[in-house]
Amino acid sequence: MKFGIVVNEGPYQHQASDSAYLFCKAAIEKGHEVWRVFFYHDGVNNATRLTEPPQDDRNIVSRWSKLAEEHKVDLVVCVAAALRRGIRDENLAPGFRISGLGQLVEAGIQTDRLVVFGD
Amino acid sequence: MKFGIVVNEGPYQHQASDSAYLFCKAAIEKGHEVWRVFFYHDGVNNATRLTEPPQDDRNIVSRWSKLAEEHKVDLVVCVAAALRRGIRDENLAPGFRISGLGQLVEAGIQTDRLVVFGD
Amino acid sequence: MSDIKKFLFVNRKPPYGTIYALEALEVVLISAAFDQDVSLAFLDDGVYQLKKGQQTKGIETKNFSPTYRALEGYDVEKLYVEKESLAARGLTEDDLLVDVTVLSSEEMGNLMDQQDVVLSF
Amino acid sequence: MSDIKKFLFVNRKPPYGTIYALEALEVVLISAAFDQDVSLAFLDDGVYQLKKGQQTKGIETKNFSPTYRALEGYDVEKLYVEKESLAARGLTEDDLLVDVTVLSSEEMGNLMDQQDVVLSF
Amino acid sequence: MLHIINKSPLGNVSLDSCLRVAKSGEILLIEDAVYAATRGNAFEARISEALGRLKIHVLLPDLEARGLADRLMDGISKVDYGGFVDLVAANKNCQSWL
Amino acid sequence: MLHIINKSPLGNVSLDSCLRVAKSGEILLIEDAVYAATRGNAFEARISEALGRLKIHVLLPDLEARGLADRLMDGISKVDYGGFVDLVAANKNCQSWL
Repeated sequence: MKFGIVVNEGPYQHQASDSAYLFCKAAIEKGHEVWRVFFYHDGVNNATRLTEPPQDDRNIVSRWSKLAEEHKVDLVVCVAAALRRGIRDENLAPGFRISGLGQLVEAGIQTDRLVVFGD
Repeated sequence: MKFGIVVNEGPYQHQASDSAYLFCKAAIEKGHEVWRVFFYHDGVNNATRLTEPPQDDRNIVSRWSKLAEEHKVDLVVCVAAALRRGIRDENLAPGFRISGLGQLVEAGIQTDRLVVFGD
Repeated sequence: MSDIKKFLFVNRKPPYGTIYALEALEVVLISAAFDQDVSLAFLDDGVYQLKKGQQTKGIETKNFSPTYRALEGYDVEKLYVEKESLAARGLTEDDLLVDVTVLSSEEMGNLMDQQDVVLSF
Repeated sequence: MSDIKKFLFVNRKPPYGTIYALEALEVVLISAAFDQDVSLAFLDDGVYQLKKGQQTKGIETKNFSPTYRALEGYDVEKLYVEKESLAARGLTEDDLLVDVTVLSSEEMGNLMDQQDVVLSF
Repeated sequence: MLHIINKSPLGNVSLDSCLRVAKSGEILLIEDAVYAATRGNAFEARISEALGRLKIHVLLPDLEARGLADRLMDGISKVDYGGFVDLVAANKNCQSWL
Repeated sequence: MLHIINKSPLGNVSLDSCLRVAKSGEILLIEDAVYAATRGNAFEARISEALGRLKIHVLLPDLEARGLADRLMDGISKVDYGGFVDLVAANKNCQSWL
């Protein structure tokens, strides 16, 4: 089955990004496809390459980058939400791309299920 | 009177930063001193110089920078919270400085009133 | 016609305290360009988004409530409001800045069941 | 001694769903170095922060609950829990991983009144 | 002391908890908490009861933003941001019920 | 359909609203909503009543994280993240009550 995922909150502040990541991992392990993860609202903050969490904590951003690399997951950051919050190409982590809100609607159309994670 | 302010949420997503700013402006207009604004949790995201809100919207980050410049308000970003969320000197807006959590406790000690804005 | 899906945007948060209402509206506007079957649902504090008479000058924030009135021009015409949510807030249809269809809780539940994609913010 | 202020850290949110509990604890630890009169209050879902037996491996997140037990070593010893909040969650003092003083709602209100600085997250 | 509330009473428990704990003092409703100050909402009885022992204020710019300035309950006073500052200054301490 | 809830029922109105609107289908409690699945909490009666018409599941890793795996109410089933995926796949659509 083809899944689309929406992440509405930034890393660390809310569990939304963690839950979304663990859902994606489980879906892939079960043989499903994660067609796109769309980062909206403060979710765009998951895409900054400048985070440096404590050594004993998970690295939420690089975990997403790795998922994109290993499983060809399309990580899309909403451009309008990103501009409001200071995410641009110059601080974008690997595996993410910035694009329009149409990519969210398209995910709704093209996938079998769209699951939203937020606050 | 000497005020200390704490901002726990990032710009745009929550009203916290707006309320804190309008409170500071009103306090200064009334002849009070805003001794320090401490940005904690997602509040550190107020300090990114990379935001670019729509033309017809307020610019929350530059509003803080201007307040710091015109009224010598000390804008302090928590270093631990900032590292988790990707705020560093390289994307820090003018008027903000990154420092330790002790600056928050110090604000509690040195000011007459500490007011917290968050979610 | 197999590409047309039923999209429901569920609004449960009040405006201005958080950005969800505003950014939800931005998605709704974009979705209109995709020729899908789009509906909006307002329940709980989300019904406050449609309150007439919003004046945001004092909080130095843009008043985006006129956009709800513009939705019709984008062929987004199905706006549903839960009756119980209105009543709990002392509001009636006359308080709202657009024409809506008022549904009971059960009807709202049925509407949700019928969708292909439900987006909430 | 005029530099000593009464600081109260109010915890009303559950752990893990958001970072507030963890980052509040980080401020508490720092405050210990400033020789102030520090108290912690737990009410509403904040009492869940002190629940014994937290096992976070399955959510790949650090279990920070042992830190509450370490507070004593930093001379942070005044932990207050509201009785009504515990009861509403089916919890008793035996469920908590540290020794606390249980207060009625009214006593909690009085405790808040007596503070110089109240920090909430 | 001054209790600052910023959440709608019909969405979140903050105001309800504050009313349980605070036996006296002042409350300021800001942001989404201003809905609690409006006539006809389901929380109105709790507010009326609390007005007997607490002074309740509402931040007018937030109430206006939400289109409800003409629905303010009797017994609740309006303040602007300057009045917010005065309330903080006039009380010995303040707490935000986030 | 599958209703996904992530808020504590004693802090936020989400679960209460979902139970008002959803007359049938399935509910999955994740993140801070797992507290709703525990014995002895003030929301227990509402859950018991809902179990007659809705299937309710809880995300076990979230319940374990919060130290409450031994308090699970009867009638609520435990799932891991794989089970979460299965629930989404098995239902025609899903909604997150944020």
